Amino acid sequence: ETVTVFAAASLKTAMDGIAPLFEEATGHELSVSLAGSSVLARQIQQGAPADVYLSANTEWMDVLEEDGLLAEGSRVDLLSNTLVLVAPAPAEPVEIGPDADLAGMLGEGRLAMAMVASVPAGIYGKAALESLGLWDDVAPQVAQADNVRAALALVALGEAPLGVVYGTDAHAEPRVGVVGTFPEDSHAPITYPVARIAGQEGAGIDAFLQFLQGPEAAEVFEGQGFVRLGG
Amino acid sequence: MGWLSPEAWQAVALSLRVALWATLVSLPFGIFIAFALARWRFPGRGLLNGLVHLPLILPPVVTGYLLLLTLGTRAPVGGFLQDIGVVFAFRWTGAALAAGIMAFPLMVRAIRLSIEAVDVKLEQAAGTLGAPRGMVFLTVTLPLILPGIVAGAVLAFAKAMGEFGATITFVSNIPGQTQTLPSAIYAFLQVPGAEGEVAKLVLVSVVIALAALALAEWVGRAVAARVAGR
Amino acid sequence: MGWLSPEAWQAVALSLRVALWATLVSLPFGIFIAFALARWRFPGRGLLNGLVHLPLILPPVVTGYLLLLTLGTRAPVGGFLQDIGVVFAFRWTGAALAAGIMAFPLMVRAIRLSIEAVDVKLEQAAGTLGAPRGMVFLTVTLPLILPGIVAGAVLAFAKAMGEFGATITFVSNIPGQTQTLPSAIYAFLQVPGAEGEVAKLVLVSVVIALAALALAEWVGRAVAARVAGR
Amino acid sequence: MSLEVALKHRLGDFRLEAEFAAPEGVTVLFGRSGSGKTSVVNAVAGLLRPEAGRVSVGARVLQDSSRGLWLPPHRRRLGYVFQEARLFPHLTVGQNLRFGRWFAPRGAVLPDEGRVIEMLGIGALLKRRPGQLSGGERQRVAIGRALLAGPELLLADEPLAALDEARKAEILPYFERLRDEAMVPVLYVTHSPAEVARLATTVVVMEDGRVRVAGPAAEVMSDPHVMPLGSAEAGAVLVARVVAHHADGLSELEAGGHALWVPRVAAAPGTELRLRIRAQDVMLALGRPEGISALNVLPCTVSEVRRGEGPGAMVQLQAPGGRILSRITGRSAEALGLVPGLRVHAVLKAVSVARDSVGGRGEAGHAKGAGDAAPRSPSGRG
Amino acid sequence: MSLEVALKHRLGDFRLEAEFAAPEGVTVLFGRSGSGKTSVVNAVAGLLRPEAGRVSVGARVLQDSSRGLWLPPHRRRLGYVFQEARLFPHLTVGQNLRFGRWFAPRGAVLPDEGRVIEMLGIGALLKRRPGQLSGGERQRVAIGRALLAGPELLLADEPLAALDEARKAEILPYFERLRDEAMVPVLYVTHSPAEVARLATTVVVMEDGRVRVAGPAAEVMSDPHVMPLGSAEAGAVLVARVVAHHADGLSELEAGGHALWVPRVAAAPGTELRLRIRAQDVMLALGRPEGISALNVLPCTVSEVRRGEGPGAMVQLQAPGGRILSRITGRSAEALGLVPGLRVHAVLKAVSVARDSVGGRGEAGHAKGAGDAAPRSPSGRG
Ligand SMILES: Nc1ncnc2c1ncn2[C@@H]1O[C@H](COP(=O)(O)OP(=O)(O)OP(=O)(O)O)[C@@H](O)[C@H]1O
Ligand SMILES: Nc1ncnc2c1ncn2[C@@H]1O[C@H](COP(=O)(O)OP(=O)(O)OP(=O)(O)O)[C@@H](O)[C@H]1O
Ligand code: MOO
Ligand SMILES: [Mg+2]
Ligand SMILES: [Mg+2]
Repeated sequence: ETVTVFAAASLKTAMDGIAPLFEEATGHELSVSLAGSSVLARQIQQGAPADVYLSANTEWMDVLEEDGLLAEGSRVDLLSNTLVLVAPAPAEPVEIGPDADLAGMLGEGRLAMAMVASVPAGIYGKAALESLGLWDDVAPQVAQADNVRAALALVALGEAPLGVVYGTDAHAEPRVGVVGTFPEDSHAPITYPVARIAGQEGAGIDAFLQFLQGPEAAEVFEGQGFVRLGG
Repeated sequence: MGWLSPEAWQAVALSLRVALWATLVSLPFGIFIAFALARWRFPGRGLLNGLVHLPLILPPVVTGYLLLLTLGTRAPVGGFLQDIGVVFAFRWTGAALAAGIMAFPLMVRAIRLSIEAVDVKLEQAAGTLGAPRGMVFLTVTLPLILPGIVAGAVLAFAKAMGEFGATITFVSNIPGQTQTLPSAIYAFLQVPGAEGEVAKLVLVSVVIALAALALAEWVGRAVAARVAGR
Repeated sequence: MGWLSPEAWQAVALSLRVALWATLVSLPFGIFIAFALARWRFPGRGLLNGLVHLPLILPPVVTGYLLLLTLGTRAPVGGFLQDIGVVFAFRWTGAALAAGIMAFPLMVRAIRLSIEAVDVKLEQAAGTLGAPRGMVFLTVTLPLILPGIVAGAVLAFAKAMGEFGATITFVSNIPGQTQTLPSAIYAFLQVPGAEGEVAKLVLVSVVIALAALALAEWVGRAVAARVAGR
Repeated sequence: MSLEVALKHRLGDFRLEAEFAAPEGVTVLFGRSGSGKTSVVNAVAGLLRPEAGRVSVGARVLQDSSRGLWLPPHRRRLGYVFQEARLFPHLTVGQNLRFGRWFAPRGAVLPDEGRVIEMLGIGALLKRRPGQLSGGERQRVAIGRALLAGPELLLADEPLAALDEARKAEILPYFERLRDEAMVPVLYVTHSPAEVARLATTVVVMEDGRVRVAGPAAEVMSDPHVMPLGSAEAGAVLVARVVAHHADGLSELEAGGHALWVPRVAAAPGTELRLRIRAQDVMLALGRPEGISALNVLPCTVSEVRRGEGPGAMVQLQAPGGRILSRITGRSAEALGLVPGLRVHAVLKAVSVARDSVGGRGEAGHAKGAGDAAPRSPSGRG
Repeated sequence: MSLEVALKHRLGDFRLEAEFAAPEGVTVLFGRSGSGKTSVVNAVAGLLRPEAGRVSVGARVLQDSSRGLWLPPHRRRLGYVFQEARLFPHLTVGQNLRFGRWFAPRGAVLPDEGRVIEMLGIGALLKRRPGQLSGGERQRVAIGRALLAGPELLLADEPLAALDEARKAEILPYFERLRDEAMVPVLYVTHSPAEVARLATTVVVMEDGRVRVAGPAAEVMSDPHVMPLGSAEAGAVLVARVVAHHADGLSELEAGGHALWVPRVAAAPGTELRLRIRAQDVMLALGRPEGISALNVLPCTVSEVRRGEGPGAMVQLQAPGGRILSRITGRSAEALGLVPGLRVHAVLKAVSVARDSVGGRGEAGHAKGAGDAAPRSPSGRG
């Protein structure tokens, strides 16, 4: 049996790690379609053959839930992530708080973020900066990328002296260093929910949902810098 | 084979299939519409022209969404098509459709330019020799616009090989089914430090497209030389 | 004005500026390269042809990334340009550059097709009348390929209006500076329930592009009629 | 099959308003550059759709605006030799030649390919493309293409203009045979009076989009009011009958009871021919001249003497077999005392009966001719 | 300025290997379709780059492959009337006409625009585009475009082929004036013997890519070995001097002490002219004929009698003022007992001195002429 998973593109590395483990452990096959969470959600709305949806934010999962497209009771908050400030490596750590002189650190440079109004990493980032009272200082200098990996790339290439990305991204990119982690309470919790799509049934799907919450998957996720929730 | 993962080879094969089909299937339509736009005056001509160009104007993602909204399995048209056994959504056929639509304006433009350059007097001469309209088209117009058709086809093929936004939005990114080379590249771009993989895939895609381009140049030159009588 | 947010209007204005500049500035280069590809045989011709088509073949994000790698402020070329006062990164000029590069293959193809359709015998006739090469080009070739130039320009303009992937990767999305219409549309697409906003922006972009298209049709027809002597 | 044409059309400032009817045979459109000849041919071909008009060939009505009838070109069974060759650049010469055959209706009478190719001297070119031909070669292929389509109506717009005299002499007989044997009606545009004289059954003289004169070739060509218009070669057409062929290469003809000698013509004794006599080639003598090289001396009566403004005079003569013209100087006309009614001798040198003026029709354009009358001895003039 | 051409080139199976030198004046390329005329002209224009060759005009070497010298077309100061008009479709007729002027070097002698336009009768077309012209109109504009560029070397490839006789008669004198007054060397392709006779200083006869004969016009045209080749109009050129103009519209000329009468020529008394006498227009008589309409009777001596295979004979005569040819029947030659040395009378009708055979050069192609000798009375033949 093949299980088709629609997963947020930022989970590519993790899914690549999990797939062979899952297949070996259960004998089922895994097919992972990676794209933006919003794209995937809309596709599910249009009848995409997804068995499982793994979103990078709660909003689109909520939308599907309201549409009744999720199998009842299957939704689980699977992972959590941190939000960090990165600079080209080696980075000098700084305490991220209301007193941080972000503007000074930027100088003429840009602050790389994902789109602050639409892409989750950007939304969280903007909220965090606002809650720390730093947003207005840096707003004119924010360069918004279409996804968080692109923001990361800007920093990795040295085009931007600073960037706001997920902890997992910073973890995986050797060319950047973490300047500091945003306080957990400066933004809404960063949650990756997973759910089964209504009407899709099978042993493989159940096995996969279970496997995701199991220890082998946890090892992969944590190796990436994710925080396991619930399970 | 070890050089690329099996999944990547799958994406290469799929992309080739998608681009070839997209090009070949859209070609007759492209020729017909180019001809209509170049030669006929009819109500709705401007509209048709706009429609053809739409995929160029809109961000690809929007085109993808529009396709999803009309041809998705839950959409009226898509549902109807599904009932008669034609499914695009989340199939490689859908990828071909998206690529074909994205490439369509390029193809139509090239062919239309060629048609506009054809000397109507030659078609008239064929008419006086007894050739009915359709035969005039087949025996005179078509051979004369061959360079434009080749150019249009190669543009379309290249675009179809590179098309990403509309495709991933319409048919998603399912390995072996809808994951084309650009989608695979996109996925790898999500992985920090996977530049090596990205470069490999880009190289494959460039090599394929350049080969197509060289072939087209060669065909185009042969055709042009024939017509110029060299 | 209340119909769209001020930010959206900014994006509209910026997109127009970007597309116009991208088209106008790339036009001379497009004409030159189309001419070179159509008429000259030189070593590296195939390479040049491939290079021109590259943006069509590659996923736009890759093109954007390559631009970043070569023309970013930290990149050698970009750094040099910055020293002499030319900055693309995070500027609207960079957006125009990205759009121009993405549109370049379309423009070159259209113009090249026109050049290939020009009867060399007319250029020869101009030569016998004393016109040196450059003047032959200006007085004979250029007017005869005007339809192709118009077609190439409108394709380029439309593509530049719709280009998104390369632009946002290269210059990201800074409202008022690099946020083009497609970036704005993309942003709204990420948000559930913003379909209304998306539709409005799409409408604006379609209207602009169709206007450009209609203008081009009109110019193209006038030019063609002049040449056909109707 | 008769050809009837009535057209009204406007092209920019130019108004075409042409109307003529011609009996079967070759109808020549004659007239100055820009007078509307090509426009008429295009209308007959269906390439120019006139604002109003009617065209019919025999019983076949090709178009009639009053009845809203209009046959598209491909249903008119045409062969059209365009003023500019219009060959298909992407096809070889051979394919160009055969193009019309692909679309000829079953049962159409198609001329022999090899014979046409040989006549046109294009056998060596069949594999080439039009871009690799000389101007005259292109024109010959265009003629071949039209002929080989097996048309029921042949349109030819200055088909021989780009060819040398020798080549013309090889092709003209083919048009004659078409006229006489295949009975294909031909609409032919030319600026050459020699071609008019040789081919025309009917001549239509165009001027400024209108028909100035139309009528049987002999009449139009011997009308002194028409000819100064376009040509230095006014002339008349005499009808003669072949009597015998002699061993020294001459043929003996008879016109109105008088003998005429011309270089051998390829027509059987008894055949009626028309001979073209250019006004310029007719000398007048009061008495019958002796000891001269001219073999043909005809007794005539002066019927009209027209003095021009210049030094010339045109004398119309009643000769045995028809009316002829003689162009002499006014001075001679006075010296000889030419007045209507005077009996004179018209001196025509045998060789001045121009070779290409020997046509194959008995009574110009009105009776059915018999066979190819063109003399085929290429060095017959040496 | 003399024109020297030596070319070797291969086009497919066709080998061009042409070499000739011509003195100043008009050099006519004459030869059958496909013999290589256009190729030679293209090479002189620099449009065909021959594998080997040399072209020079006077002291100006345009190309010389042995020295690796090759001037591009735009530096050759040409006017080229192409076989197919090649007008610029995007420019109006007026702009086409002025095209060459935009690039003429400062100080170039440019002909008067109005005069050329009037001569060509294209004044009404200036605002149109080439697509709106008739075939002959296009050709006339092409001629105008080449002339108005003020070229130092004029190339004309069958420039008058598409035109009616009257229009030709209006344009030919312009080429003559170019030859005689402006001293522009002209390389001219034509199939028309009348144009050869009128314009040619030198005739180059091409055959299969080679030069068969090249030489002064009078010699080549009166060479009975050359002329059967291309033309029914063999003929000779006589040199004559204008004596007086008479009130009845005739001009009196003198050749070798004998009077000749022709329709008024526009040349001052004393001017030397060349007269074209077609072999066909010369009748022979043993005694001096009386009471005939021909004004011109010249005493001659038979120098050669050539019988062809056919019924004709060509008689070469020593006439006052030069050598002329007479074409008669073999039967007449026998009847008159023509043998070399016999004294006969050549009868030429005044009007048979063809109007367009009156050229402006004294000794054909070798002395400097004087003025426009073309008679301009349009109805002078009536
Ligand atoms: N590209 C080519 N390839 C092969 N043969 C060619 C090519 N171009 C011309 N020819 C041949 O070269 C010969 C000379 O051509 P050219 O045009 O010089 O003839 P021409 O004397 O001007 O004839 P015309 O009187 O018909 O115009 C012709 O036999 C023609 O078939
Ligand atoms: N599109 C047009 N617009 C305006 N006038 C035109 C157009 N086409 C042709 N004419 C005019 O119509 C007239 C007739 O043209 P047509 O081609 O019938 O002449 P023609 O008798 O064939 O002349 P030629 O002997 O020069 O070929 C010409 O005076 C020409 O200028
Ligand atoms: O035109 Mo795009 O930006 O191919 O996806
Ligand atoms: Mg015409
Ligand atoms: Mg030629």
